[in-house]
Amino acid sequence: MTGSTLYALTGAALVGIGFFGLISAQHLMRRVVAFNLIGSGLFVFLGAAGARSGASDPIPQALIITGIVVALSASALAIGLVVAHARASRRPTLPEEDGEA
Amino acid sequence: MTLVLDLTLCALILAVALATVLGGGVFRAIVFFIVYGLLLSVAWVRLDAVDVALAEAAIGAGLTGVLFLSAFGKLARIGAEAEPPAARIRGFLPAALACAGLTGALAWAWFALPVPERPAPDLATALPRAGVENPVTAVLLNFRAWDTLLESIVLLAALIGVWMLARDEDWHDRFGLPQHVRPGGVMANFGRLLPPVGVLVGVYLVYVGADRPGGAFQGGTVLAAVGLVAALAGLLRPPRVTQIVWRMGLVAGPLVFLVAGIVGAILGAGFLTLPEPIAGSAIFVIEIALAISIAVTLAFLVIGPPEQGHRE
Amino acid sequence: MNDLATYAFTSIGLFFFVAGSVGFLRFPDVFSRLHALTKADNLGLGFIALGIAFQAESWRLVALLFLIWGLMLLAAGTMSQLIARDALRERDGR
Amino acid sequence: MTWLTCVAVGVLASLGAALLRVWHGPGRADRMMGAQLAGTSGVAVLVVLAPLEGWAALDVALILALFGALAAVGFVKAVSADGGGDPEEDEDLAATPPDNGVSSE
Repeated sequence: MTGSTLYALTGAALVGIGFFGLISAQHLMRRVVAFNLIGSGLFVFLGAAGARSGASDPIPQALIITGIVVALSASALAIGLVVAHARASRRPTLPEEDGEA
Repeated sequence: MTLVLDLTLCALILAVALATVLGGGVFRAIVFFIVYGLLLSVAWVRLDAVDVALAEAAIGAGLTGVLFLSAFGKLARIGAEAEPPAARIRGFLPAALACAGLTGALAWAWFALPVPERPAPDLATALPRAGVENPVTAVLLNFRAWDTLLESIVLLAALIGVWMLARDEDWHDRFGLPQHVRPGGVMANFGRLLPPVGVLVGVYLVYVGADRPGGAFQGGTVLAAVGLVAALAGLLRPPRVTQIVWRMGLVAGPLVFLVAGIVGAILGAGFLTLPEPIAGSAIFVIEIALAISIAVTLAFLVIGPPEQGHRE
Repeated sequence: MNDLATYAFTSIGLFFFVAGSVGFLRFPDVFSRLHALTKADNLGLGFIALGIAFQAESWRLVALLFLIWGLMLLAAGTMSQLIARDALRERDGR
Repeated sequence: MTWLTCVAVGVLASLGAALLRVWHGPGRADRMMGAQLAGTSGVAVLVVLAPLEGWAALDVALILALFGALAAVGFVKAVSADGGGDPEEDEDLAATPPDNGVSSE
């Protein structure tokens, strides 16, 4: 099953890329996007594990579907907080990073 | 040849993800993330997970784009959309190495862990008793009903969290920013043409969920996105927090789910276990209520808290 | 015979997709790039849908294929109008 | 049919090349068009793969096509002056002012 291995490695790489984005981004919107990349990378990894033995397994699929919807709702809450924070402080970054240059 | 296809798709997904993270500018990251969601729904079809692909398509193509872009617009209007001048963090290399290590650990886990027997033998024997043909729906609404019930409550919690960000003076207003379009213009006509087809597709997905790919989650997200189109095009004015009908829509899914669970307990099958004779019809009822709740909750989440009177 | 039609129409469709991408990359301004994107790509999608329709097992699938194409045309038309007006506004500094 | 897989690879490759425009921009409209192109290409790939993957892939393509313009609508709304406008309104000076929904109901 080279196909599912390929997708699993892609998922693993997506988690790494997303994690890097989470660390390196300062703008909070970009952090939310990077966080979503981590989540979907894990979904791809899990989905590839479900497809590993040929027949697709419904249990990971069911978990991923609920996961996708929860990820969207978490992003909506996070974005709401980012906008509220930016309106209050006029800055899209966290306070402790304002001094860094 | 299919391997070439998978390689191309995976390379494209990784390139788009890298562009999302490395490219400068918030807007570029958002657009690449939208592209990423579209590609991912193709990948789910390749992974033989059409149910997931349906949910990812409705969310990736419809809801996330509007969510991120409208937030970008709000940030731009207060001048907070630009990135701080310190584009690169100190310690770029350690961060990159740590993330490569994370990827390596996941890859190692993939090769090191034993390949389990799939689909699990327990599932194969239980499926005929589930009351539905689609195994994903059977897992979601019957075998792992606990997860799904709690998940629908998590959605409500997130929505309440978003509502708490509303200012007191906006609380009785309609959700989101005031929407207005040119009457008879392109956007208004798009908003009139799309909803009939969209509602049909959403209801169809909920209806066929028992036997074919589809179900409450996929249909609910499609209906939420259709509602969003209607609201953005000015066809439908968003409701208010205080309207009781919409609040009932929000809790209908979890409530019906709970009632079905208690009925299962009374009939002796155990809490949240659907007895075999009524499983099929119970799942159908739960699915309709859950689709309504998911559609209303996701649409409200994306359109945001009431801020009709908000002026920057 | 059906396979032959599929080969022919999907090739034409692929040609238009490649042409659309080249135009999108090479054309000098937003408005001409919009041309390449909406016209060439949606023509390409139409030919691909036509080619695949020869493989369909039922008329339901053929109808579905053309519903997909029709929706994509509606989307492209709406998108190009809105984006073009927005780009115009941005250019004029309004 | 191997040919259909080749067409899918071709469409994906042409999408990959076109994404260079999303990277370079320069304008926001250019980037947004790239997202639209990705939508059209995604639909095309799913349509091409449908005979190989089982026709359920068409349902996914249908949803992508249904919301093909939603991101663009969200974009022009978001960058309008008050976040809820329509780029066409500017040409129509007689357009009614935004209704805040305070008076009715």
